[in-house]
Parts: sequence; structure tokens; C-alpha cells
Amino acid sequence: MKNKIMTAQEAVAGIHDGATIMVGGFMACGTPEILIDAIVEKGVKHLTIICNDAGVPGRGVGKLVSNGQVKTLIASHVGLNPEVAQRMNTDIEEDKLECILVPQGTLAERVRAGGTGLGGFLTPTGVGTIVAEGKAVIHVDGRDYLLEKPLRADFALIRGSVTDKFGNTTYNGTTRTFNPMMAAAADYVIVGACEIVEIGEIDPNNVVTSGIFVDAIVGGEKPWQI
Amino acid sequence: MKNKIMTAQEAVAGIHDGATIMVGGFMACGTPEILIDAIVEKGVKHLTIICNDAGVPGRGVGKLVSNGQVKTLIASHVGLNPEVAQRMNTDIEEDKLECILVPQGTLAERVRAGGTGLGGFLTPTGVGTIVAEGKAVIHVDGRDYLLEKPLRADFALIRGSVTDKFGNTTYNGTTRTFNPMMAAAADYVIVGACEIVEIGEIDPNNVVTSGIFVDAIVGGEKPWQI
Amino acid sequence: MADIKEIIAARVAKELKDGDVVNLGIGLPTMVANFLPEGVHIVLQSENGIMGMGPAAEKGKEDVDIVNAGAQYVTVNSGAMFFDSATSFGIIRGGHVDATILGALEVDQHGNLSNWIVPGKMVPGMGGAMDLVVGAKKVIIAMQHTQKGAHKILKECRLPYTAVGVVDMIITEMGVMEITPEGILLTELHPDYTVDQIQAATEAELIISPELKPMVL
Amino acid sequence: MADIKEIIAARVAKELKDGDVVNLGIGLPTMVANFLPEGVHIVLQSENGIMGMGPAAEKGKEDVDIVNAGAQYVTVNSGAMFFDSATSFGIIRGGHVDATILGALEVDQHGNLSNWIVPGKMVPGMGGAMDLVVGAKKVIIAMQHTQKGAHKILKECRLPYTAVGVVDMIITEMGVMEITPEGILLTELHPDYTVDQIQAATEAELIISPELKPMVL
Repeated sequence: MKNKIMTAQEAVAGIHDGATIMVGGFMACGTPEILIDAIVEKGVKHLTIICNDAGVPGRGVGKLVSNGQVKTLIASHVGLNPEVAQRMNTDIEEDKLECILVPQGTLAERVRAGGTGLGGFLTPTGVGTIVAEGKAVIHVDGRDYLLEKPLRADFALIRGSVTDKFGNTTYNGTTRTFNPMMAAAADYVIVGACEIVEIGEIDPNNVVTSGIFVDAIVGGEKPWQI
Repeated sequence: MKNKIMTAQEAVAGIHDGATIMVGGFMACGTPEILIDAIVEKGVKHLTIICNDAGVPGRGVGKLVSNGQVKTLIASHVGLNPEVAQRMNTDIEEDKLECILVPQGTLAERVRAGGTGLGGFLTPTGVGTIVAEGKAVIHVDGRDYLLEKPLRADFALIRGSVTDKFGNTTYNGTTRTFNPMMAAAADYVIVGACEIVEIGEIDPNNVVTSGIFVDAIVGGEKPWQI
Repeated sequence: MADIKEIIAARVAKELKDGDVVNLGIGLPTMVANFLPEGVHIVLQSENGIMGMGPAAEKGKEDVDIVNAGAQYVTVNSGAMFFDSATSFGIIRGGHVDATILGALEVDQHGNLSNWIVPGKMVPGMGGAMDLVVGAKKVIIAMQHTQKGAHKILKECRLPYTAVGVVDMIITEMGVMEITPEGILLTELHPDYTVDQIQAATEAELIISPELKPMVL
Repeated sequence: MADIKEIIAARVAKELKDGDVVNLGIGLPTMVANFLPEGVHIVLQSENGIMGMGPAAEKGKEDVDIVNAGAQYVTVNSGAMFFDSATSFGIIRGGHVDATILGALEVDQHGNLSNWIVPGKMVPGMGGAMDLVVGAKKVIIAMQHTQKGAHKILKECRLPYTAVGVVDMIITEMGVMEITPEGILLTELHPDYTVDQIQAATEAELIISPELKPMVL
């Protein structure tokens, strides 16, 4: 079996300027900081980031925003990171951030659709609002729905609580968030793991993310703190 | 808290002639036999059954077919229960069974859509086949998809391996199948449980089906056998 | 007079039934959990992945892997479950949440709600609000009646909508209102206010219930 | 000559790479697992909810909660995972299965496949086949070349389709064929047969590869 365990630097080596990256977590709880740090260190630019939110300054995706590496952010909420608004409104072209807001449930479902081969789905969320702009409205059995399309990415950064050497992963508490859907929706998937165990140590009934999705495993992920 | 634990007879008391019932399991592995038996005993007729398959004669949904209680069967595979073909082709009106075949992945996703408030989804499965008849074909980003609609039911029969008194449920091995999606997609949900435990005994990280979906819990479900 | 937020939270709490699955927004709505009547136990859903959320974690006893949707350390009750965001919003959009309680920037007589954006000024994002108000069986707006005197309960929302035609009930420090096909029905009035005062604080024309009662506190 | 099914299964096995995620249909395809080359370990997906399926369970050592898609008791390998049917077909439709190997009633030069229904005669249902052939990265048809002499590899399928344009490769006891935009390319021929014999057993016109080789066994 291929060895998937590597350093954070090795794991992010393929990430290039302009890449699209999904980042798990919710307000950085469930975000693999060790991988974010490696991308900050690498300094790649013009990234499109798909994440529930913008973290906070100094945490999660917030670090990439502060470092000017994010060109486009697709998220459901950015209110707790004031830097996002600043960069959305800046006149300095190279600092400019485009932010595409997506309802949280729609965002989760779009990522799921991307990973599961669906061409889209019909949701009642956003009907009659500016979220509906430019989208097909489809009437099914007496109700209007928006047709929402799948999201995929070049890379996904996943935070695992316990990961075996094949990549099978579990998530403790509220660290699960977007991680399981993102693990299926990107071409190259990196798990930042709090704990790495031998294959077979996780009960097959309790695995949440299959190792078949995982390309790289990086140990040493730290506990979350706000 | 409301007591949800009851006998199989009490749990199926509300099931009426003509009801639509989802039944979990795959070739009866993951089907709650104790609940099927109670419905056979009750003798309600003209049921619409949504299940992966028709079980086998004497097991799972096969018992309901044999007993002439099923008017319509929505399933992905019925080949291992020869009684289905017999009843599809019978001239005896009251024995007649209508069978609607749905690709297995589409069936699972339609039930999921029913439980999660989606108006439908776009799948590449079935495009260009007789499964596409009467369905909208929607072109998204260079590929054709079928628009498939959600499925819901009046009742769902779920087989739990371990269920706590609130209804939180886990499934061992391959008994999981359609059970988690069906538990969310029916108005009244009954769990036939192999083991009932106190609330708090299942690790919150390992619960698969939340007790909020569960209306009735019946103990004494037996091990599966073909 | 008690704290305005406490009045509102206490009144909202009376709308909840034993066993209800409830999602409470950040801020005032979160206080509702402190005012539940004796014998009423609700199941709190937190959209970041908890069914059966408990109170805030005690200082020094936090589990760093367990936070609420406001990123604060919380506990979970016995019988809780953790899940991913697709599952969480499947529960929400699927109609399995009995009530969602949240604030508003504006709400109008058609049940339209605007609570997520002030174009050019405040663009925090809708988070889970659009899904919650569309999916929950009952949408209760819990808020102060006016924004420093400016109307928030309008004939027509002026800010971009969170969703259209979704609000069931508005509870403020002045009274309790239900959205009906005919308009906003005032069913309870806080004893500190008159009908004229609450109407003056409301842009939409209130329909006064023939059974108007003092606000249940 | 070895058993026909064993020839086919052995040749199919050579298409699989170490680490591939593979779904094997009931019957002949299941035998492929017995012929994997040294050092090639594949991860078997079973659509009823297993990633990392192992061999059949020994008599007396069955776990009654673990069966394959043919409802036979099986084991799971170390590092396996169980999941529900929506997750299972999410994996399949999402392109995470490297190869699916299954039989056919008919397959044609356009890569169309018919393997689930003979109207009026046999209506077992498509099970997971429609999803598997649409979703898997590589679709390999493993079957006897003819049905008691009747053609199965056709110009155009006559039976209702399982899916259109999905087949990548056909492996029979007579040879190995790839579906190309130009038609069916014969790349390997079993030494027991001539090109004329395999063409006679095939309705579609075969394109003979300039690099035609003896079938790798």
C-alpha cells in the first residue's frame, strides 16, 4: 500500500497559484491549522477558497485572508472576520477579495453534490431572494425551488480527529462540519490529523470518511481554540 | 420525555389500508422482521411498499408480498423473489402487484431528498434508458441529467442494532442500507431494535440516526438469516 | 420593568412544547433556553452539528472540540448526536426542526424577513438563516420592537430578503403578533404599552385581535 | 483449456492496479478477486454498504450482520468501512470507484450496455447496475462471448439499455476488446481462436489492432 503519511510541506507541494481549495471547519473549529500554516508559508496566491466562513483573523482561513492569498472566497458567513469586508472594499487591486455568499445548507449540499456525481439539486432555500439571481427556478409538485449546482475543488484540507494510515477518519464533536463532504469533492485530499493510528484500529461502523478519498495524511494537528 | 417503547402491535396500530411504507434493508438484511410480522398479523391491504428489493419468500418484504398485502412495490431489484413476477402477471385482480423499478442509487437519493426537503436532484443515472421516460432531462455544464423527485412515506420501518430510549440508533455492518434515509422521510417512524439501551450509552459521535426522527421503538428484533 | 431582552425571551419560551426540536439564533434567542416552563424540555439543534446541545461549558471544563454556532464552548446533553453540515441542514430543510427563533432587521406584513445584509454597509453573509426560516415548522422573530425608534415591522421589507412569506410570529417587548393572510394580528399587548403606542412603533397596520390579552409573562 | 470463466476472470484481474477501488458483480466477476497478480491489492466496494470487503465468511464463523450484495456472508478486511446506501451510491456515482466489472446480456459497438431486463420474460430490476456503469471510471464487461452461439456483442443493442456509451472494455474467453470512437478494437486474441472465429461470434465488425497480441493469461 502506498504510504500517505508526509509532512505538511510535502502535502501542500502541489498547490499552485490560482488553485481552488476546500477547507473544512466552522469558525475554524474543524479546520486543519497545520495545513493552513503550510500554505501561508508556501505563499501561493490568487486562491479560490471554499469554506463555511472566513474564520477569524489569525485562525483558519483568516490567516490566508490576512496574508493576501485569497482572490475569491465562497462562504456562507464572513461577519466575524472584519478583514474580509476591508479587502472586499479596498482600492488596492492586488489585495482585492471577491466574496460569493451561499446559504450554509446550500453550500454543504453543493459540496456533497460535487462529491457524489449529482448535476445539481432543487432547494427551497433562497427562492425570492437575491440568492436566486441567475438561477433556474423549477416548479415541482406545487412549490418553487432553485436549481443549485455542484461544487468541486482541486484540493481539500480536512481535519481528522483520528485517522488511520489508509486515511479512514473520524471527527470528534463539532469538528465534523464540512469535512466529510469536502473529502469526496476534491481531486487531492489532505488530512491534518490530531492522531494517526494503525489500520484496523477504527471500528468499521464508526469510520466517517473512507481512506479511499485521502491522498495525504499529516500528523500533529493541534486542538482548536478561538 | 415521551415513552416511545411499545409492542410491535402497538407500534403498527396506526398503519391503515392503502398506507405507503418504507422498509429498510437489502435482501432483508437490515429489515425489521418483527415489524413486518406485526403488519402481516394486522392484515392491512393495498400497501405501497418502498424498499430496495422484495426480499425473498418468507423474509422481509417477501412476507407482505406472499400475504397479498402489497399493491405497489417501489424497488430496485425483485429478481430474487419469484413471487413478484408471478403477481405482476396474474389475472386475479386482488393479487395483482404493480412494481416500479428505480435504480438503486436513485432510490436511495430520492428517499434522502424526501427527508431533507429537497425538491429533487439531477442524476446521470438512467439517461438514455427507459428509466428516463416521462422525466425532465436537464443539461448542466455539458452533461445530461435526469431530474428525479423526492420520495416520502406515511410510515418507515427501521431496523436498529442498538437504539437508546430516545431513539438514537446505530447499525452494525451491512444492516445500515436504506435505514438512515428512510428514518427521516416518513411521518411515523418505527424502529425494530436488536438491543435497547439507556439514553447516553451511545457515544454522540457514533449515533447514525437521531432519536428526533423516531416515534416508536420495539425491542426483540432477531438476527438476520437468509 | 424587567430587562427588555428577558421579557422577550421569557415570552418566546412559552411557545415551546415539551420535546420540541429548536434552533436558537445567536444573542437574544439563545436566552430563551433559560426561561423554559417547568416540565418543558426541548432538544436544541445547533447548525454546526449538534442535536441535544446543552448549556455553555464551565470555565476550565471546556471540550475544545465542542462549540456552538457562535463558536463558544458548549456542552451536550445525554442522548446527543454530532453530525456533518449536510446532515444538519438536511434536518433543518427537511422540516424536522419544530421552531427556529431569530432576530430581524426588518419583517413585514406578508411574513417576509430581512435579517442578513445591509447593502454597502454590512455584508456578514446569511450563514444558516435562509435555510432555517425556510425549513423550520415555525419561525418566531424575537427582537426589540424598533431600532432606536426606527420601524422594523413594515408594510414591505426594504432590505434584501432572507426569505419570503416564512415568518409565523413576532415577539417583542411590546407584544405578540401573528402573521395571517390578512396581515399582522396583535394577540397580546405588554401592560406597559397601549394599542396606540404599539401601532405608532409599527409601520404595518396592526389587526387587533378581538381576544387581545395582556402579554403572558 | 482451463475453465472458461477462469480464463475470463484471470484476464480481467490483469486490468486492476494496486490500490484500485473495485466493484465486482455477482457470479463470474466475483471470481476476479481470486486471480489478482502478486502485489496487487484492491479495495472491494460492495454497494450494500462496504468499503474493504474481504472473502466469503468461513462456515460457522459468519457475522450475520455482514453480507455482500448477493446476500452471502462475507468478511471485511482491516481498514474497512460500513455505510448507508446513499453514501454507497454517492461513492459510485461520484467517480470514486476505479473499475466496475459486470456481465451483459448485450453490448454494442457504441459502448451501450443492456443487462437488466428482457421485456416480458425477465424483469429482475436494475439494482445498482445503472449507477455503477455510469459512475465508475472504467467499465469492464466480463462474459462468455456468445449466449450458446447467439451473438451478444452487437452493432446495436436490441434489449432496453442499462446505460448508453459507458462500456470501456469487453473481456471474453475469445479475446480482449476496447470500445473506441471508431468501434470495437480487438487487442488480444485467445490462442485457441482465430480472428475469423471471433468475428463470426461477433455481430459488430471488429477492428483488428495492428498490435494484436495473444490474450495475456
